[in-house]
Amino acid sequence: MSTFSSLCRPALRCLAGIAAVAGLAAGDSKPLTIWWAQWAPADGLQQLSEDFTKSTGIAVKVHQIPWSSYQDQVFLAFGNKTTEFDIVVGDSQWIGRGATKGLYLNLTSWLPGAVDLKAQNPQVLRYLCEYPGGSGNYWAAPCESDAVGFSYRADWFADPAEKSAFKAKFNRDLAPPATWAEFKDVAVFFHRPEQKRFGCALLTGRGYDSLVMGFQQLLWAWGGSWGDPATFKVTGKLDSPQAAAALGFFKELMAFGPAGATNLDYGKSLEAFTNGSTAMAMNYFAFAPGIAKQMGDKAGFFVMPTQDGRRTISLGGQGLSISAKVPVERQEQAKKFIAWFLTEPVQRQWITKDAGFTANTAILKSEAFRKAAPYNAAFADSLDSLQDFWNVPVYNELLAAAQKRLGEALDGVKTPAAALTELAKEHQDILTDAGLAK
Amino acid sequence: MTTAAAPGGGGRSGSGGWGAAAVVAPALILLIAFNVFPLFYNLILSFTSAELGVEGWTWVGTRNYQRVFERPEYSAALRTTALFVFLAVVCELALGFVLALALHRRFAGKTALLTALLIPMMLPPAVMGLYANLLYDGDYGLLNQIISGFGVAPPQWRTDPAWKLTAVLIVDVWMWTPFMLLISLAALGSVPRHLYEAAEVDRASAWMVFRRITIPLCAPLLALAALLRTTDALKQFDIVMAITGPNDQATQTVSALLYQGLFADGKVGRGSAYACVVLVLVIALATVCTRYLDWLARRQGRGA
Amino acid sequence: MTDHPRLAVAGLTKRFGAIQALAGVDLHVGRDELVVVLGATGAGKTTLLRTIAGLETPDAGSVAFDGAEATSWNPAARDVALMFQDFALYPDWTVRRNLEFPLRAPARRLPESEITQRIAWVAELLAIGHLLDKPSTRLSGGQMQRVALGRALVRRPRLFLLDEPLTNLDAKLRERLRLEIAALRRELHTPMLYVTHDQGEALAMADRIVVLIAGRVAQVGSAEDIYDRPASPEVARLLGHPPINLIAATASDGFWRAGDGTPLAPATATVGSRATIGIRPEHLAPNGGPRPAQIRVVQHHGAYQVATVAWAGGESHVLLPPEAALPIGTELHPSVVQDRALIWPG
Amino acid sequence: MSAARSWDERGAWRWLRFVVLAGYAGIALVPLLWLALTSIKAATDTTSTTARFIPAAESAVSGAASHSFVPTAAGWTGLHTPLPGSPATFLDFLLSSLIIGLASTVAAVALGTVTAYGFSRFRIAGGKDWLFFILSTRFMPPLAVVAPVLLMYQQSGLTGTHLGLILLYTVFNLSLAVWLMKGFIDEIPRAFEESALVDGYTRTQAFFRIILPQARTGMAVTAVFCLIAAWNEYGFALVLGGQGAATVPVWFAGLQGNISGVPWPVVAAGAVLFVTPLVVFAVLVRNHLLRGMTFGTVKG
Repeated sequence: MSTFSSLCRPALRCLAGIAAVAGLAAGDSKPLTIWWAQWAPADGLQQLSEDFTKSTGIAVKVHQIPWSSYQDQVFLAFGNKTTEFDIVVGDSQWIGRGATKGLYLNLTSWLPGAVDLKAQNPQVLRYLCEYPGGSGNYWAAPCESDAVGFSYRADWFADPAEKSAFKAKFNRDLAPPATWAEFKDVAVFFHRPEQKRFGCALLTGRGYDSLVMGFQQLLWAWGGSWGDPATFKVTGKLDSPQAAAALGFFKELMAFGPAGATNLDYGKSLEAFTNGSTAMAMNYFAFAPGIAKQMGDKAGFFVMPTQDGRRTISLGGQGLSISAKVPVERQEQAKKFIAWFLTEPVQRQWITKDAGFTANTAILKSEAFRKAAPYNAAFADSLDSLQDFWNVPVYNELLAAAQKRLGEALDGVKTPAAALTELAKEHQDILTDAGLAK
Repeated sequence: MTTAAAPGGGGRSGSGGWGAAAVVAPALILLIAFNVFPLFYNLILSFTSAELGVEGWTWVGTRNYQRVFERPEYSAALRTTALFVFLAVVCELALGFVLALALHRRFAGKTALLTALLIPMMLPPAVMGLYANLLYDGDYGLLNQIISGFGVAPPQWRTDPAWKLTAVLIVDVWMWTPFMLLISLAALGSVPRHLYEAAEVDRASAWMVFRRITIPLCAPLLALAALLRTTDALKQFDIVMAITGPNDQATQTVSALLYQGLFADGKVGRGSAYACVVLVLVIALATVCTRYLDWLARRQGRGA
Repeated sequence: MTDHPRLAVAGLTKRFGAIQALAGVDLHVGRDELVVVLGATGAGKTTLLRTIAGLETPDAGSVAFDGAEATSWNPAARDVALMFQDFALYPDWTVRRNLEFPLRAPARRLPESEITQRIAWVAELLAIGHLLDKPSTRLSGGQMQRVALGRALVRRPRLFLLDEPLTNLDAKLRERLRLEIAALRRELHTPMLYVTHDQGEALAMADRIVVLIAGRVAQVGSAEDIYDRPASPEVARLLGHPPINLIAATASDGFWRAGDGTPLAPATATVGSRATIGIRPEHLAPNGGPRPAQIRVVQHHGAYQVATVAWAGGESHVLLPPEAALPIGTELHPSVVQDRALIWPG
Repeated sequence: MSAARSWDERGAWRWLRFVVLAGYAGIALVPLLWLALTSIKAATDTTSTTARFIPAAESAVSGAASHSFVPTAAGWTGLHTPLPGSPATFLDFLLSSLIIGLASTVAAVALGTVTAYGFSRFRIAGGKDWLFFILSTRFMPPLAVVAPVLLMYQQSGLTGTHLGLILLYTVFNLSLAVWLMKGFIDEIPRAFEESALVDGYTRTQAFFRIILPQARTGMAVTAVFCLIAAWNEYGFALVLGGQGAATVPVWFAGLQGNISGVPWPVVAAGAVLFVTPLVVFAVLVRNHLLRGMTFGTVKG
C-alpha cells in the first residue's frame, strides 16, 4: 500500500504543478517549511519542532537537500517569485548575499526584542547573524553553531607501546597536540602507510568550501589574513610571508595523510577516520556525534592546535533566515518559530539532539553540557576562537578562487607563495569589481 | 513564394500555403521560443548586472565582456575544453576505427558482441560519472586494484591534478567509442567490394589497400563522426560534475565554469557574456557541421 | 439529358518554378470513350492527370465534370479513380484490404454487403480471386497491375485516370494487358483518360488520341488521323516504327528538293520556300527513284527489314521485304510513294 | 576470392583481431558487470580494499583479504528507503523520470512526425532554410540558453514542474525528431497517400491511415533517441527541476554529497534499474541506431 501511495505522490505533484501554471493555486495549508542540508542536525530540528507544533498548531517540515547542491538549490529557489521555504538555514558566508540582494528578511528591529541576544556567544552572533559584522543589523538567528575541530584515535593514543615509542622518539608524552608543531610530530609518528595507517586527514576538498575551511585556521594562526575587512585591501595581507609559511606547513601535512589526502571533503575526511585508518581527522563538530556513535571509545576529540600561542578556528554552522519572498503571514509564523527555538528551555532540548549545538553561552559553559558528550568540551572551548571567511555578497567567487589556487599549491602546480600571490590579486580584483574595495 | 491554397483544396500535395504552414508552425514556434528567443535574451543579459534571485538589472555596458577577457579562469577553461575535446575525439575515433576494422568481417557472435559494445553509449553520463568514483577511488577502487595487480604504482585519479582530466576523459571515451565504432563500421561497409577485388588482382599489399582504398573512402563518414562528437564533447558537463565538481582547476571546462558562475556565484549577466563568447565558436562549428551534413546527405542521395 | 462531356479541361496551365508543365491545355473526354494522352517524357502528361484528379492546383484554367466546374474541388469530391505508374498498393496489406480501402472511405459509407459484393465482382472480373488474401508485396508485376486496376474498378468512378500503368511490366504482358484494359472499359462503359509515352498502346487502345508536346495539345484525333495526317513534324515523330524520315527541303523546279537536290515531292510553292518533308519508311520504295542510296545498316524485324540508307543528304529508313538479302553497301534508288509525302511548310 | 578474405587467412591478422576485440570488450564490459555485482553486495563489501567478486554463501567468506562476498538484496530494497529529511525515495524520482521522459518523447515524436510530414509533402516558403534552422538548433550548447530559460521559467512558475522539463526536452529533441522522421517519410511513396486522397479520403485521414502505419519504424527509432536524451539529461533537470520535478540523474548526483558516504549498493541497484529499460529499447532498434546519430544521413 505504501508503495502505491509513494508512487502516486509525484504524479499528484505533477498535476499540482500544471494546475499552478494554469493559475489554480492550491489552498494555503502548507506547513512552515525549513530548508537545510542533509545531515543529522536537520533530523534533530525536525524532531524538536514537534513540540512547537504541539503548542502552536503550526506544522513544521524540515526539508533536507544534499550538501553538494544545497547552496545552488537555495539560490535557484530565491530566483522564483516565491520560495518553497519560509526559513532557510543558510551558511554563514551567505549572509552578505542574502542581506544585500533582498533575499533575507531584515530582522534588525525584531530580533533583539524577541530573542535574548546577550545570552548568545558574541562570535557566533557576529558571524551567523549580523551583516556587516558588528553593525547591529540582523538577518538571521543562531541555529547551528559549529567549529572545526579534531577527532583522534583515543585507543592508539592510550596504547602503552605507542606511548613509550613516542616518548622515546620525541621526548614527551603522547597526547592530543596543543600546537601545530606537536600536531605534525604526532602525524609523523602514526603515519605508517605500509600498515594502512595514516597520520592525519585534513579538510582539503575542492568542492564547495572544505579546503578553505581547513586551511584558513592556519592562515590566521600564522599571523596572516584574508584581507582587511574594513578597507577590503587584500594584497599585502593574503600574500604575506606568514600566509605562505602557513600554506607551506599545511602542504607538508599532506604527506601524512591517506591516499588522496590533497582532496578530502567533509565526507571523505570523516570516512578516513571512521574506516579506522587515520590517527587524527579534522572536521566540523557537527559530525562528532556520528563519529562517537560509530567509533565509541576509540574516538576522542581535541581543540584546534595553536601557533605562537594563537588559536584560530574556522566557524561553521548556519543561522535561521526568513525568506523575503514569502507572504507576511508566513514570515510572522517563521518569526514565531525562531523566537520559540531560541528560548532557553528549547535550547536545552536542542543540545540533546545529535549535533544540536547551541550558541547559548550559559548552556555552553555549564558542566552538564561539557560532560554530556565526549566532544562537547572541545566544542565549547572552540567558540571563542572562531573566525569566518569573507561573507560579502561575492563570497562565492572569493571562495571559488581560493579553492582553486590553494588547491594548486597542495597539488604542487604552484609554490605556496606563488599561489597566494595570484590568489591575492584575484581576490582584490573580485572585491574591487564588486565595489567593496576602495 | 507559394500561393495560398484555394479554399476546399485541402488535399493538394504540391501546394504550400496556410494549411502547410499550420502543420510546421508549432514546431518552429517552439524552437524559436526555446532557442532563438533565449539567444537574444542571453545577448541582452550579457550587458546587464543581472543576478540570480535579484530583481532588477542595470546596464553595465561591456564590463562583463572586459572581465571575461581579463580574468584568467575563462581562458583556462577554454584551454581545458579544447584539450579535452581534442583528446576525446582523437582517442574515440582511433579506438572506434580500430575496433571497426576488427569487427568488420563476419564471424559467429558478431551481432551479440556489437550490441554489448554499444551499451555504454546509452547510459546516463551523470550516473556513470558518479559510479566512476567507485572505480577510481585511490583506496578501494577496482581500477587501482587491477593496476596494482600488474605491479605498477597506480595514479590517484581523483586527486592528482595530472590525472583528473584523464579520469574524466576515460569515462567519456568509454561511453562514446561505441559511437565511433558504429560509424566506422558503416564507413567500412560503404567501400565497394569490387575495389578490394581489383586490388587483389593487382597484388596490392594489405597496407597499400588500407591506405589507398579503405582510408580515403571511409574519410567522409569519419569526418562526420568527428564533427558530431566535437560538438557534443564541447557540451561535456555531467561527468566533470560527478568526478571533480564544477570548480576544479584541472577539469574546469566551459560548461563547468558557466555552471559555477551562473548558479553558484549567481552572476547571470557575466555568465551570459561568457556564454556569448563561447557561442561564437560553437556557431562556427555548427555551421561547418550542418553544411557537412547537407553535403553528405546529398552525396548519399546520389546513391553513393 | 444534357450532352456535357464527362470531363472538360480548358486552358489548364501549371508552372513548377522554371518549368512550364502545362501551357493552356484544352481537352475533353466523352461519356463512353477511351482517350489516350500521348507524349514524350516531360511533356506534362502526369501533371495533367494529377491536376484533373485534384492533386495539383492549376495556375490557370478549369476542370469540369459533366458540366460542373470542379477546379477547386478536393480529390475526394471528384469521384475519379487514379491508377499510378507504380501501382501504389499498400505494402503489408492483403489484396482484399487494398481493394476495400477505397470502398471504406468515409465519404462513401457503403454497407458491408455492398463491399463484399463489389470485391467479389472485381475479383471475378480480373480473375484475382485466388490472390485476395495474399499480402500485396508477394505479388508478381502482372498481379499487382491487376490488383491496382481492381482498386480503380471497384469504386465504379465517373472517370478512370491511368498514368502509364503498363510501363513497369515486361513487353509480352504489356501487349496483352492493354487489350484487356480497353475491353474492360468498353464493358463498363466508363470513360477513361489513359496517359502513355508508348505509341503502340496509343494506337492499339485509343478511341481518340491527344498528343501532348511541351505542355501543349499538339493534335487531337483518331489513331488514323494522327498517323496519317500529323499536325507537325513533332507529332509525326511520336508515332510510327521505324520512325518517320524527316527531311528539310526547298522548293525548286516544281519539286521539294532535299539539300543535295533529291526530289521528294511535287511542290506548288514559290521557288525558294522551305518546308519539312515527312516520309514514312513504308512510303519510301526501295527502288525506282532518281538518286542512288547506299545501305549502311540492315535490321531484321521478322515481317520486314529496315535498311538505313545514305540518301537525300542524310540518313533515311527504307522497308525491305523479309527475304531480300542485301549486303551493306548495296545501292538502292529510293522513291517516294505518290502523294504519301507529308509537307509542313516553314 | 577477395583480398579481404585472403587477409583473414593470415593467422597473425586473425589473432590481432581477436586480441583487440577481446581486450576492448573486457575493458568496456567489466564496469557494467561490476555495477551489477555491486548492486547485490553489502555496503562494506563495495569499498573493500580487496575486490570482492565471488558471490558465496556465508560460510565461505573469510577474512578481509577474501574475494568472496555474501549477496544481499539490501541495495535493491534501499531504493525504497526515503532520503533523510525528505519523503522521496528512488521510486519517486523514477516516476518523475518516467512522466517527463515518456511525455516529452511522445510530444517530440508526434510533433516531429507532423512537422516532417509538412516539410516532406508541402512546398513551404523557405522550406530548406527552415529545415537547416531546425538542424542547427541541435548544435546549440545548453549553456547558451540555460540562463535565459531559467529566468523565463522562474517568471512563469515553470521551475520545479514536470511540465517545464517536458516542454524543454520536447524542444531539444525536436531537431532530431524532425530530421529523422523526414528521412523516413520521404521514403514513403507519395502515391500511397495520393491514391487515398483520390479514393475519397481527406488528407488528415490519409495521414492517419496510410502515413502513420508506414512510418511506424521511424517513429520507434525516433522515440528511442528522444527517450535516451530525456532519460539521461542532468544539467537542466538539476537547474530547473527543483524539488518538484527532480529526475533520477539528480537523485544520483545528490548522493555524491552524502555525508555518510555514497551508498554504493543502492547506487548500483538504482543504476541497473534505471538503464535497463533504455538499453532494451535501444537494442530493439539497434539496426537503426546509426541513422539516429547521424541525422539520417547514413541509412542505418
